[in-house]
Amino acid sequence: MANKDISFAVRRGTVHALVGENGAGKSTLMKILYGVQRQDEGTIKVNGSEVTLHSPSDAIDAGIGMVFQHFMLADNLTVLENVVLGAEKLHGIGGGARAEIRRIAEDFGLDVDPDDLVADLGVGDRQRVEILKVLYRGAKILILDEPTAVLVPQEVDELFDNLRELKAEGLTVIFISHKLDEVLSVADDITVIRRGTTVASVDPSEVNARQLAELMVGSQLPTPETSESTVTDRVVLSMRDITLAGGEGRDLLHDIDLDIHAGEIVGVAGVEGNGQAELVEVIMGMREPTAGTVHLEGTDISDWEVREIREAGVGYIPEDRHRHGLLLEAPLWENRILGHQTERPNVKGGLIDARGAKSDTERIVREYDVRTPSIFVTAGSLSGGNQQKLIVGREMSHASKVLVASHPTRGVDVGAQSAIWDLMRQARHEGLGVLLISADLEELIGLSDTIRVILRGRLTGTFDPDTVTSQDLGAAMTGADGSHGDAPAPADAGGDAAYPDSLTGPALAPSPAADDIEDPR
Amino acid sequence: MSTVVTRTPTPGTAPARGSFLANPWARWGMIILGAIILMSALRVITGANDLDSSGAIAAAFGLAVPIALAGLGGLWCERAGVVNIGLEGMMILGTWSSAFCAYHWGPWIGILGGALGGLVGGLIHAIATVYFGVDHIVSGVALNIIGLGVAKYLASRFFTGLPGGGPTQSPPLEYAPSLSLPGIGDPLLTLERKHIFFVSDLAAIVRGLTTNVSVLTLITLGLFIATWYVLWRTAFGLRLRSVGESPAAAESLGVNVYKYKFLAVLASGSLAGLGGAFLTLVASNLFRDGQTGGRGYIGLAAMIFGNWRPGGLLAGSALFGYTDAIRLRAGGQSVHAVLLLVAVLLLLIGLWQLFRRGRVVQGVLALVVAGLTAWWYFAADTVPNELAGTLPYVTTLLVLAFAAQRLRMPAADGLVYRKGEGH
Amino acid sequence: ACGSGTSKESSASSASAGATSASASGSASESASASGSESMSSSAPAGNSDLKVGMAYDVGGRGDQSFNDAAAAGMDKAKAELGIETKDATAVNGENEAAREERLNQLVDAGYTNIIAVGFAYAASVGKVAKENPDVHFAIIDDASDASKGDNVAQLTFAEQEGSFLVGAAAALTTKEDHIGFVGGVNVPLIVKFEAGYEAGAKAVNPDIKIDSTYLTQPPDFSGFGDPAKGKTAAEGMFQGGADVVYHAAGGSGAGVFTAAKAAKGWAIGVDSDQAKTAEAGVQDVILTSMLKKVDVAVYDYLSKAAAGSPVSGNVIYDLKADGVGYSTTGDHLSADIIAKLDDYKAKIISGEITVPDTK
Amino acid sequence: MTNANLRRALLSIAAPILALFVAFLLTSLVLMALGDPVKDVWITMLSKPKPRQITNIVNGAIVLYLSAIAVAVGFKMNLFNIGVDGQYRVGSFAAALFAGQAWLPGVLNILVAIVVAMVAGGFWASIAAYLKVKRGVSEVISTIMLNAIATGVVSWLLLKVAVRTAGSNAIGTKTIPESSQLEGWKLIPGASNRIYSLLLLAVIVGLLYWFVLGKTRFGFDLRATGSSETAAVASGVKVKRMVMTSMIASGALAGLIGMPLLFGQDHSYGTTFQAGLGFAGIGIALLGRNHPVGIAFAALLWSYLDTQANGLQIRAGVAPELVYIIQGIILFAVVIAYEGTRRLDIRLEQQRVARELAAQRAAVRDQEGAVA
Ligand SMILES: Nc1ncnc2c1ncn2[C@@H]1O[C@H](COP(=O)(O)OP(=O)(O)OP(=O)(O)O)[C@@H](O)[C@H]1O
Ligand SMILES: Nc1ncnc2c1ncn2[C@@H]1O[C@H](COP(=O)(O)OP(=O)(O)OP(=O)(O)O)[C@@H](O)[C@H]1O
Ligand SMILES: [Mg+2]
Ligand SMILES: [Mg+2]
Repeated sequence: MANKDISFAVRRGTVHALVGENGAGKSTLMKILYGVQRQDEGTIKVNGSEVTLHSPSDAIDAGIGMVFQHFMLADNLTVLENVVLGAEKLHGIGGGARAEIRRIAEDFGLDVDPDDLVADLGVGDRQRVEILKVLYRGAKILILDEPTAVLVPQEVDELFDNLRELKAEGLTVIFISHKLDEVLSVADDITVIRRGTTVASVDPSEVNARQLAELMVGSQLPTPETSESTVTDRVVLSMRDITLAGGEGRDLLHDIDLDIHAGEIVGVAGVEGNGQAELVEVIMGMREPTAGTVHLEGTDISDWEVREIREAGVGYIPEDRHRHGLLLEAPLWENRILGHQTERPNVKGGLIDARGAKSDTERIVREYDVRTPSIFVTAGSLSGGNQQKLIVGREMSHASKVLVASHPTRGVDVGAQSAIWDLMRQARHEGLGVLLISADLEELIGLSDTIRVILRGRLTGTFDPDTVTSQDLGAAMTGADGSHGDAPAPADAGGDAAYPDSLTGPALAPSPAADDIEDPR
Repeated sequence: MSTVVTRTPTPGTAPARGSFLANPWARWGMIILGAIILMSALRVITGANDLDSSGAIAAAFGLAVPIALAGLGGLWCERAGVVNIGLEGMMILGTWSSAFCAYHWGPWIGILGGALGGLVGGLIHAIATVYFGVDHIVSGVALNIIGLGVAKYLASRFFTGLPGGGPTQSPPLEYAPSLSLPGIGDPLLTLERKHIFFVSDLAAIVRGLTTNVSVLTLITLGLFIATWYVLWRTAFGLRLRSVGESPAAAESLGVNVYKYKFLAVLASGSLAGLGGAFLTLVASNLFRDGQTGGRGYIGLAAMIFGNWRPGGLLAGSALFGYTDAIRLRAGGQSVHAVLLLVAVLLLLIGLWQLFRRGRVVQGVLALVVAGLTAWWYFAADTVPNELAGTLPYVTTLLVLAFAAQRLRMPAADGLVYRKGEGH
Repeated sequence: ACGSGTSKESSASSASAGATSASASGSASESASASGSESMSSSAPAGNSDLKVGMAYDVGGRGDQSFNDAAAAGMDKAKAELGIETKDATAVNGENEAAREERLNQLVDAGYTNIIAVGFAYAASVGKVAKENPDVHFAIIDDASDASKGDNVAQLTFAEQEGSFLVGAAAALTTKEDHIGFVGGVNVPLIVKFEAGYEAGAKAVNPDIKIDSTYLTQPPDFSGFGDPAKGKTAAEGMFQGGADVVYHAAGGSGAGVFTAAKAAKGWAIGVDSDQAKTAEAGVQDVILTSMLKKVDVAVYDYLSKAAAGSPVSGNVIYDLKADGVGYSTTGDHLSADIIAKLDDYKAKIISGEITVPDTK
Repeated sequence: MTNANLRRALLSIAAPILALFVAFLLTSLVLMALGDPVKDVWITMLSKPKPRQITNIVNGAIVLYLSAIAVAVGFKMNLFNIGVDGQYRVGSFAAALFAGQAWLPGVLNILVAIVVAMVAGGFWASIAAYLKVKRGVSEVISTIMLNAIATGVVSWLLLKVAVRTAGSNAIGTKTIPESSQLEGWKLIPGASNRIYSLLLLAVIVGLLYWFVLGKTRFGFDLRATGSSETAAVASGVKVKRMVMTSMIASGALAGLIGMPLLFGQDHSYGTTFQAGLGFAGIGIALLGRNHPVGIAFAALLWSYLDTQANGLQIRAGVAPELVYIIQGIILFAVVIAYEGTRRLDIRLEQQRVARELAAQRAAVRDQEGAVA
């Protein structure tokens, strides 16, 4: 059961925030509201009258619109087509619709061209398309499921401006987020959900972020211990002048110089799609750089294959564990072999050593606290956090020299998250060099020894995590350095100055990929 | 306001560049004109007059239409995200049922009957893939086996004992009517027979397209236009395509994904069945066991060739029908002439690869093959019948080899979708 | 704008008159011995024979309006006149040797005393099953190889090249353009035999004659025997390329050749049976002549001898001399002049003055 | 654990049985609707096969098994090799041509000819593999085209090399020398015909398939690529090379399909050589769920139906093609049943994991609560 005994009320013309940890049941609740899932019991009332929502169409008719945590867009259709889909009766699918979209876009400051192909849009634009879709249908109640997870602070500001505009027009917004500072800055009311039930409804002016966080988790928050630097001066991985040519003349990566020392965590900050994925692919050997070299402990590995690189001691925690890290329909012990098909204890010569792999999987399950009934269940039946711990355990089991970790805690709950951080810190302590890529700025700041910013395929800035703020990073990530004065300030910044940097973020990391966890098959 | 940096210009939508060629009609016009000039040059050089005679064009039509119909069936299906390898089976069902209906109630009902027979196949495929979530390819393969069995079984059950019929063939049927543009056939033929560069070729093509054209061919053309219009210009089509691109998005907007997939597969079946009807009522006048001869598969290939678009599909089926027609009509002689064309094209491609793209291996390979083909052309004066028969397949393969990388199928094509799973 | 095509009524009436019509019986033949004795002719060697005849057809089987049907017609005639019991069994596309053997064995098991295998594909299986069942009599059509040889096997073969020679000569004598054509169904040696004889006959009349020749498919794709659309396209090509007589040896695809001839106002030449009688009504008048391959006669002969108690074995060749092949004159499209010339060639072939090649 | 395995085993047996029953029912309905003798049909189809027929069933299954394994290698990697038909044609022709020359004595001739068949089949498949890897051409289309091209090319070559036997209308390659013909084994008591000696080949191929796919690194890589290409790439599998390898392996195995027929029965490649086995292989591989043992059962079932259908016309007066309907319905019914049970299985598994985890969590909380 994902939800039980939930009740909350939303006032018209307000922004109502819903907070809760990973898997608390927020998305499920909203899906019920939107008619995608059905409640087993209970009632939903809109404007005082009870409604039954069997399908999204019912919800749309009731004036409810939803922007999903994962964008629901058809990449190969145009913005116009995506917007009018399902609501063709309103203004047709041609000129009339185009004019209407332009009008709405104008009214609410949502700047998109109806004739662009969605595939060509960035995340911010996609989100605006999603909101347009909802407004186009004349929705009076908007549900936004974690709309800020993939946005940089400046884009978040723009979104909030849009929301205030909507509110001013008399629309109601239900807003889901883990980022308590954002919630406190934009919401008029807050409802907290824990393990499927509503535990509190609070007024944002009466709570601070710490209180809110403790309401969410239901206990004291873990505090990440600050550990002293373990950085050595031995370079384990070095990239020199790496360039990767893209399709239309633009370089995906341009003149990248990067050193990772033993015992160092180098964080890379950047808006999605600025070359992080390509950077990882170049290091891992999935793509060969057009120019430049990659050295692993002095050996040139630029033209090595993935397998050779992995054998040489580069561990890899992929960004998307379902697509790149696991065989969802294979049992855990076979997933233990994945990525290390040539190494002990998985194989002997050309043969799979099932016994060795199984006993080592047992060890990982034990040591890394993977919650599973056995190593014979399929990877797909584990929860996201446990899947991730299995991957981390696997990658740590081969005396790696370098670990490439992409979004290692994305969509993972508090307990698993801090476990993963501990594991990474411990590995760093033992002399591992880590490249950490994350969309979660607090995580980057909390874990890294150095932070580099990637923008349009170039490394544009270097920051010291002890001094940098997420606003600085946000500005650097969008290329608008120095203009960070207007970032949303925590409501109680004065009350607990150290708090935003050291606590909220890492403890309650955003989880843009959380819904990945449900196996689509 | 956009601070997001990943925006790239949409390819092909820049209106400034080459304003004339940007118009698709103009572009197609130029391509067709170029093709005619190329063919007439080839004809004059090689003396293979049947290369673009009106008869060859008409025959190409006759062979292309069933493929095009099967392909159109595939297009409807795959645009809604359901892969249809069962086109062959649906087509076979179409041949039997059109023959059955035509025998009892005349050709018009026969045409309808063909569509109905295919529809039954579509219904099975739809139930299996959409409702039960069976892998699309498995269902298609099973459907092909069933289609074959059912048609043969029903034929022996219903055609045995009829005059001229038997377990493997129906009695002779009445042809579906055909039309000619009056008054221009003979003058054009005279012009064509003069074998003047370009002029005769144009006359032949116009004559081929206007003389003795079956109503079913016209219906097919109409269906292509209708398909384009419905799929790209109506709300229904938008929904149908959205289901093939992103069923989760469509469902989240209240589109009934199952319904559209179901309808698309049904349409697909009837179109393939119509292709079967063409075989029994236009290309010949009876049902025969094995009559489809793999045309369903070829239709699928033509659709992929055409990048899941009606225009491209039409081009693909025309190419296939044309190559099949010329090799059937004049056998080795026309195919021999085509060798020269292939040699020249490969030469150009090889040079382009070498000097413009700097791809040595591909370039040299193309040049070597060009040389061999040219040698073959000059060393022999015909191509053996057995090899001439492979021309349509070789051509399709070659063209795909050079063009396949630009093809893009619907994003959710072939994926089994379950209600509510996309969220 | 005009429609083309024929009405089904007329085709129906004509086809029922055809020698190779399938109308005689369906597959349920057990009750036939009674009706057989009713229609028994006085010339029949035996009245109510206790022969049980099983016929194993090639792919297509009874009702293919072609070769299998001719064999069926022979058996039906024997059934009607000799009062024998018969059974049909048809090959399935893409089967292997074992399946053919099995079919023959099934007939043996079911107690059939005389088993006729239609088509050269049965050669090896007949040889094998015949050896295992010395008490059963076998016949195979179109094969005279060692594979099928046996004391209890009759090998019924035809000199298709000789018949084709005559229609080739007829074509050459009829053409006004000195340009004729040949459409083969599937490129197998048997069909090449037709082509070789046809060419030889045409060249005998006019050594400079132009002959277009094509095959619709290559083995193992046997759809060339059942794809009228392809037959039509091929023949159209020949007619539009200047030929005015086209001979087909393409089974069911021949229907397309006739259609093309009709549209081009040219001549077509039929094959196996007298197609001017068996083809659909609308196109009968374009059939100049047909190359007769009297499979029905061979089957009937074989059965009547067996019924008389003297079953044949060994190779029986149905050539011009034995009147096993020939040409038809239905429709009187061949002038007396031409017929005289053809008879002259026929005499020369019978006498051995002309040897007709059977390969190209 | 054992509980889950038992459940899975039960489900995977229940599915095909259910499917057979459904096929029986639907076919009977069709027959009844059209007024055909339902009883006679089933008496014929279900009668106890004679020893001779059992031999035929086994022999048929041997060939179908090889075909299905060839297809399954592709399936395991999500490659849809429709080209098995053309590949085995090319392979059989090449092997027959080679063996007919009698360059080598007896068994050696057979062994080398088998290698020749594999090389030829593999070569033909490599064209499709190359086009897929280098030019992005879908293997579905390219193999359809290559089947047709194989037909033309083999016909052409056959006419070039064919030997004619006196009195025969069939042509074929030179007959392989007697010393290289395999007589077969008398395994079925009372049968006059023999089981192909190359049953051995099918057994070896089956074992190899099981061993290579299940037990080796290569097999692991191949399966990984099949179940998630993206994950395989990230794990260091060179997918393009894998496509090349498995497509060629599939083609090489396809080359074997004709071998039992060639050495045990036909002794030359000619116009009457069996065609169409590649397509049957697709159905059988799907029916047997790409599992070496499952495929064996599926091949036997398929061959049983084929063989029993032979008598349909003689014994029940119904067109033997009825068997296609039965086979098609079985295929549909089985996959629908598999799909249903697979889903059920996944759901049960997820529920179980959730339940056990919840129990664990509760236990942990209790402990923590006790400590605090
Ligand atoms: N019908 C159900 N019965 C039991 N559990 C369910 C059901 N539906 C969903 N769940 C589970 O309930 C949990 C709640 O998921 P939901 O997506 O609502 O969480 P969330 O609060 O949105 O988390 P996140 O912050 O990760 O997005 C998940 O673990 C989900 O797998
Ligand atoms: N519909 C459902 N019915 C029953 N159990 C479900 C359902 N969906 C998911 N679950 C179970 O819920 C558990 C958690 O699923 P999911 O991966 O969505 O969790 P999560 O909360 O997002 O994970 P994490 O906390 O690691 O982020 C799994 O054990 C899964 O099997
Ligand atoms: Mg979650
Ligand atoms: Mg959520």
